[in-house]
Amino acid sequence: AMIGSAGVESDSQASPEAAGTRSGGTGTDQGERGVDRLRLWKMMVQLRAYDERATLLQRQGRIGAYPTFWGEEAIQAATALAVRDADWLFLSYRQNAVPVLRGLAPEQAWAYFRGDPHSFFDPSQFRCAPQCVPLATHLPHAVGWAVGRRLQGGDEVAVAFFGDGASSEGDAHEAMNLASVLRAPVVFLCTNNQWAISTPFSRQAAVDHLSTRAAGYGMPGVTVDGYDPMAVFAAVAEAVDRARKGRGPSLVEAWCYRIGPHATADDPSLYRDEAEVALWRQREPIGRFEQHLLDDGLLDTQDITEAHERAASAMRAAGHRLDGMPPPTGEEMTANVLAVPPASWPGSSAPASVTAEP
Amino acid sequence: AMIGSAGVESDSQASPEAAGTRSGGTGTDQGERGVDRLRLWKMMVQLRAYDERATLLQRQGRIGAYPTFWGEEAIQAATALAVRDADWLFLSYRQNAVPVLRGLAPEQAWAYFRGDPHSFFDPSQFRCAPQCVPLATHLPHAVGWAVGRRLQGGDEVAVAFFGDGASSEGDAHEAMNLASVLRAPVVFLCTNNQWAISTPFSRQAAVDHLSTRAAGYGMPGVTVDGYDPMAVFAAVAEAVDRARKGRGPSLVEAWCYRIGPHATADDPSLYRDEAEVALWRQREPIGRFEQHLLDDGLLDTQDITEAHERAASAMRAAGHRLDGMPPPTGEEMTANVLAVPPASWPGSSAPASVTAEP
Amino acid sequence: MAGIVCSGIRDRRAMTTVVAEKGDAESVTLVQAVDAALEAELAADPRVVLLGEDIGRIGGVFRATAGLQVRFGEDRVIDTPACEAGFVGAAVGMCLAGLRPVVELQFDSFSYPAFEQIVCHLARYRWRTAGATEMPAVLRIPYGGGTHAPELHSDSPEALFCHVPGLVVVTPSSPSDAYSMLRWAVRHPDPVIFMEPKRLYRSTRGTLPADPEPEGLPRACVVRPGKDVTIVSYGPSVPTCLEAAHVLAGRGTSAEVLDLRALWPLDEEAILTSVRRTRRCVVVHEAPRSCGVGAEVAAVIAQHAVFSLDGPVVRVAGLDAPFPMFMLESRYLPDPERVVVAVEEALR
Amino acid sequence: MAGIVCSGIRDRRAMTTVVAEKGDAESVTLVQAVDAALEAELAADPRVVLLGEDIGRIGGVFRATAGLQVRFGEDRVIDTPACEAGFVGAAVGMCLAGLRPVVELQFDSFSYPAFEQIVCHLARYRWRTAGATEMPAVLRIPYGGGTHAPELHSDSPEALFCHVPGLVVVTPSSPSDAYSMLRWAVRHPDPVIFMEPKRLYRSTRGTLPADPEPEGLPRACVVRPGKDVTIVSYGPSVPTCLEAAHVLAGRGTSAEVLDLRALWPLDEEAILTSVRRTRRCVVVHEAPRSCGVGAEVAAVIAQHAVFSLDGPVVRVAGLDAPFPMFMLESRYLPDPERVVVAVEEALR
Ligand SMILES: Cc1ncc(C[n+]2csc(CCOP(=O)(O)OP(=O)(O)O)c2C)c(N)n1
Ligand SMILES: Cc1ncc(C[n+]2csc(CCOP(=O)(O)OP(=O)(O)O)c2C)c(N)n1
Ligand SMILES: [Mg+2]
Ligand SMILES: [Mg+2]
Repeated sequence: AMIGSAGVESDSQASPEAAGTRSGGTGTDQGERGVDRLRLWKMMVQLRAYDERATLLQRQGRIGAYPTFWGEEAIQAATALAVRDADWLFLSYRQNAVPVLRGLAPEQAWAYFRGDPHSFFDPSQFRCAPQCVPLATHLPHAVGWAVGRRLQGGDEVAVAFFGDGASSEGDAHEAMNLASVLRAPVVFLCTNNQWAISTPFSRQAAVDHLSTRAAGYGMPGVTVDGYDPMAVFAAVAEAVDRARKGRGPSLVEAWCYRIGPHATADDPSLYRDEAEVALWRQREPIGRFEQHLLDDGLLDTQDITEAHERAASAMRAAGHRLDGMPPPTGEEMTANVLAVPPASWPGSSAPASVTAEP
Repeated sequence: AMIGSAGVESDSQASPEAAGTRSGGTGTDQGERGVDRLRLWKMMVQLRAYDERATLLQRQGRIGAYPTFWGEEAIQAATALAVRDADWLFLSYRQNAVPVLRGLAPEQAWAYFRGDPHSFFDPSQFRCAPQCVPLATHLPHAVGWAVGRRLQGGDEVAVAFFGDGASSEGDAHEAMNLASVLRAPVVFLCTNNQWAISTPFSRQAAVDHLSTRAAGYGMPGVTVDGYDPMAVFAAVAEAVDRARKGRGPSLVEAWCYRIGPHATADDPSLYRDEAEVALWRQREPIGRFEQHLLDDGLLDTQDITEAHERAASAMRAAGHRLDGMPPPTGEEMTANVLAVPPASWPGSSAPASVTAEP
Repeated sequence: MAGIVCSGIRDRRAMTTVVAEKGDAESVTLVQAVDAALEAELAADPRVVLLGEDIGRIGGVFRATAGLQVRFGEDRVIDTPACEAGFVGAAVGMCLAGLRPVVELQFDSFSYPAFEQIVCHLARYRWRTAGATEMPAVLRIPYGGGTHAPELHSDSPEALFCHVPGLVVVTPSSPSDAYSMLRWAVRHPDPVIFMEPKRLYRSTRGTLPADPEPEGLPRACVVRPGKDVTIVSYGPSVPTCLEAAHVLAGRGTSAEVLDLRALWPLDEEAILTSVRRTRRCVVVHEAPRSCGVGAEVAAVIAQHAVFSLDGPVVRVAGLDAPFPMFMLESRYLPDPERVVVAVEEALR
Repeated sequence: MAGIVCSGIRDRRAMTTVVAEKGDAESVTLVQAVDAALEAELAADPRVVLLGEDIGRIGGVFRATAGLQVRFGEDRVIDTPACEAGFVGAAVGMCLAGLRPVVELQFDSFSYPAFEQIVCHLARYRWRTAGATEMPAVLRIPYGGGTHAPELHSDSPEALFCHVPGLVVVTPSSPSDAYSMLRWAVRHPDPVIFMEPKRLYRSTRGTLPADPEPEGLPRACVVRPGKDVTIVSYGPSVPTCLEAAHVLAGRGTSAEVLDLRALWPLDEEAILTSVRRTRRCVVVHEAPRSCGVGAEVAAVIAQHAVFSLDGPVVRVAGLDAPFPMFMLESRYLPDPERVVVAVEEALR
């Protein structure tokens, strides 16, 4: 059964700056059930602006193939808001904008998609592991990191994002079992958008919800409406709180739909019905959330228009900064691979360390 | 909750010969709930004799390290009896005697443990895949075989044995999920003997029973008393029947205890309490089953003594045949690796195909 | 080694000048040749089945299986969940059931999660069953760089498979070879790692040879004859070497280009025959240098033709560093210039 | 390359004649040296943690971690479930948290299920984070044959790791090297694949050197000097080569035995210096021949010392076939006789 919004106190220590959004909106929100909804909304707006600009940059050839997350903003923003600033987020490629919520410059995030190593960042600076390409392989990292922090006396929690497709990989199972055996402070957050490239969820697993897997690991499992930021916030906050209190890992499934293509190169019309997509597009999270905020008098339509315009122009500016980023140099191919590189580097056909024959 | 004996018709087509035991016992069993209990008992007795002889052969240095399955006879015999002769069994090292139930000579099975390639056999001859060393890696084989047979119009079922330790491997998860998505006719049979070498089940998983994993794949899961052959028979027969009818895979957990060491080289006193072991040894399946058969008048004590003696002397003879088996030759190192070997074989430093320099 | 007849001398122009319509059997891309070969084998043998991620509805991310599920059904062209170890393991089980599975691993790096199944089972099952069970599976692996792909979508893991006993490793460098070698691979009784140079999927065109009569193992092929130096290469680097040979010809150096095609077993005879004639050798591949196929080629020469050498055996390879983010890939990949420089070193 | 000072000339007798009590620091087995090195590093640095299957209560199936859980607790000596990808991946995460994990993979072949984590993450994480995160993990892998072990317990996968960019691969051949090299590995900032020759765990004894001051990378070491031929080897094959050198000495051939110790990066300088002096070379290892470490050594020589060679570079290696069932392993493993024959071929 799907769970909707439920009340839970956020213990987020994140500063508005950390969210990387400028303040705005006329009303103030003392926090419905402790959630700063305006802040949450602004994070979603920022993600939307980032995503739409990235898609444009790809069309203009300024970046290569890009995996849009249009519609998954509620899951990502609510999760970022539900954790503490010191908690780490372990990301898949579709969460490539999450570090931006924690201060990474959008142009540096986009640089990844133009194949630029200057997109690489220090995870500890944003408490975000780099986006992971091989499905589910970052889940064991979250477990190891969480156990490691606990061993050092920390009380941080790790949240690991993964998809419905990734759930079929052995690493997802090994990570969840290992985490439950070690009672690691980890939240496994599955964005079930019902598609893995062209593979529908019905072909990925023989269950209605992946949260049913949790019981097999002795951990709580819940499915929430991934388009309802308050519901996601509540479920993640509860799981994070549980983990921080030493009561072990949880599995949260955010049920949604991949409204966009798998990536810009993909043509979904080959494998799914546009009518179905249209249905889900109507339910997209931002418009729906804004309606609530309007109803509650926290915003007026002008705030909304302005906020989207502000966010869009900020991203437009970031796009120009991207174009201005210097290209990488050849030396960077071997840079940072090893702390102690062999004398012969850059290797390949270079005989560097080798003295010529007499 | 643990499930005990439950009535189910066996659809086994296996002939007594296939079981490789000579008939014996005074009473006749028209079959309690369709199960030929005398036959089942004789299979267990044969397995016990095989196992105890193998342990002796190891002590005498006639074979190398050997993984005893003492106490797991009920699970293996009941499963072999609950399936049809054409159904395939996918085995782990601890089921090394199961092919013997289907006619493999004990000495050939033992030859494996003296490092003799003459232990290799044709799986189709005994409908048994060779014992698998890397944990859980044979589970995907069972799925592929089952799907393959169905594609060719067969109605055979695959039963895959694995342990509590193996359940933590990614391949176990990938196989169960793949099987459920493809509705493959597979029975996943977990022998949960509560130990993985020195690792207790409590350190292997954070659940009371591994059958709880089944729900996460949309398949039935049940835990039965692994020392009760009738209970194992009932659960396996039901799962096999379901699979054969096209209703997909099942997970059966046979709950027991690894009474012996992991293998002959292992010293369990380093990591577990002998008192606990003693408790479980009292519950061992053969004595218990014989008491039932005595109570029901199917056997008298003399039948029992004679059957064990017969089985023991048959195994003693097999031991002598093992000693008489010719050792492998060096050519066998490259034999059978490839149907089309390169001209240069046996490779290594041999320049065979290469003409000498002028 | 008996083997496929060499598809003959072929230089870069011959590989690229022909331009025609998509699907035209007279002129197809390499990826179309793969599709055509699979279609032919599916039609010829009911035991052939395909499995992998997204190979059905969309015909694979490269469209190498386009149209095959529609024609042969979901039971023979199987879309799997995302579980490489699971479906490669399933392919092993299908072989036990008498099928001939052809598995697509979506990209080079996604063969790594299936590594245990490949090494422990696919490569050893025939041996472990005293030759009673054949493992006629084919693992199709689109590999290599040059496609502006994301991280971990440009690896060249072929040498890893060459080091694993029990696997045959082959790679084509032209549409016609892709077609005949893949049809051969599907019929071959042993497991074949079929490395597909994804950079060449659409960059070159060729013709589909008449139905091959597969036998033996693929042999190396002289794609350009020469007398001053032997350039040994394979797969995606062959066009690069042909271009370098073209440049060298302009400078009066006659370079022979040998396309290995089979990486394991290696056609040692062909390598040694050519090198003993030219007395110079350069080996080119984009995979990392250490313990790569180039090392094996050089070692074979060092053991069996050392007295025939008039110069060092020079390797042009990828770096012993991760394949870079794609803005840098053109610097990582061997290009004609680096090959020319290496040849000059070999001629010193 | 700056590096560990060579632990000096050492021939087989010196490695075996000393016989003493278990645990006696003056004379320990190789497995005791491993245990002692881990104990020293656990005591020296609170960031060091151990994880693997059965390493705690029983101190590992080889007792290489005996007594460590009792002394350092279950939080630092962690028994894991049976999930190699999971706990190697967890080690990557521990590095992100600032720990220095030392992982035991129970046997060589059980590194395969962790292959994706090793190749995609352990080897690339530092690069992927612009050098901001170090991966000071050590993967301890007992490898090789000669122990009458079951199937898939005798593989030698070292060359696979040498071909993977981003990993340092080392292997000791004596108790003293095992001690100093492992202590170095735990302190090294990059991921180290520490291959432990399980055949030598208890067959040889040596002494524990005074606390090493780890720096740089291990270098090759001349374990027996000679002038007529260079025998290059490593790990479990070194005693075999020393025995062969002994036999050859009796026949008037002075063989130099070079123990590589570091398989990646290779100490090319040491190889070339020795071969240019002896002008002959034989490479010995038990791993399969194709694309093995021996191929790399031969290729380095063929590129940089070809004019110094007076004979072919001969490889003595395992077969390109699965490691056999143990009744046949003595025929599979390189023995002194095969090395002697190869040397005679190199001297032809
Ligand atoms: C180990 C591995 N296998 C295959 C791929 C290729 N691949 C990239 S995305 C994808 C689908 C993933 O779907 P899901 O996990 O649901 O995430 P989503 O794309 O929906 O966000 C696949 C199969 C991969 N990245 N890693
Ligand atoms: C992939 C893999 N990793 C590690 C091992 C080493 N190993 C052999 S048996 C064993 C424990 C298995 O326990 P379980 O699955 O419960 O089977 P049991 O021994 O109890 O029958 C381990 C870890 C292995 N065989 N395969
Ligand atoms: Mg998805
Ligand atoms: Mg067990």
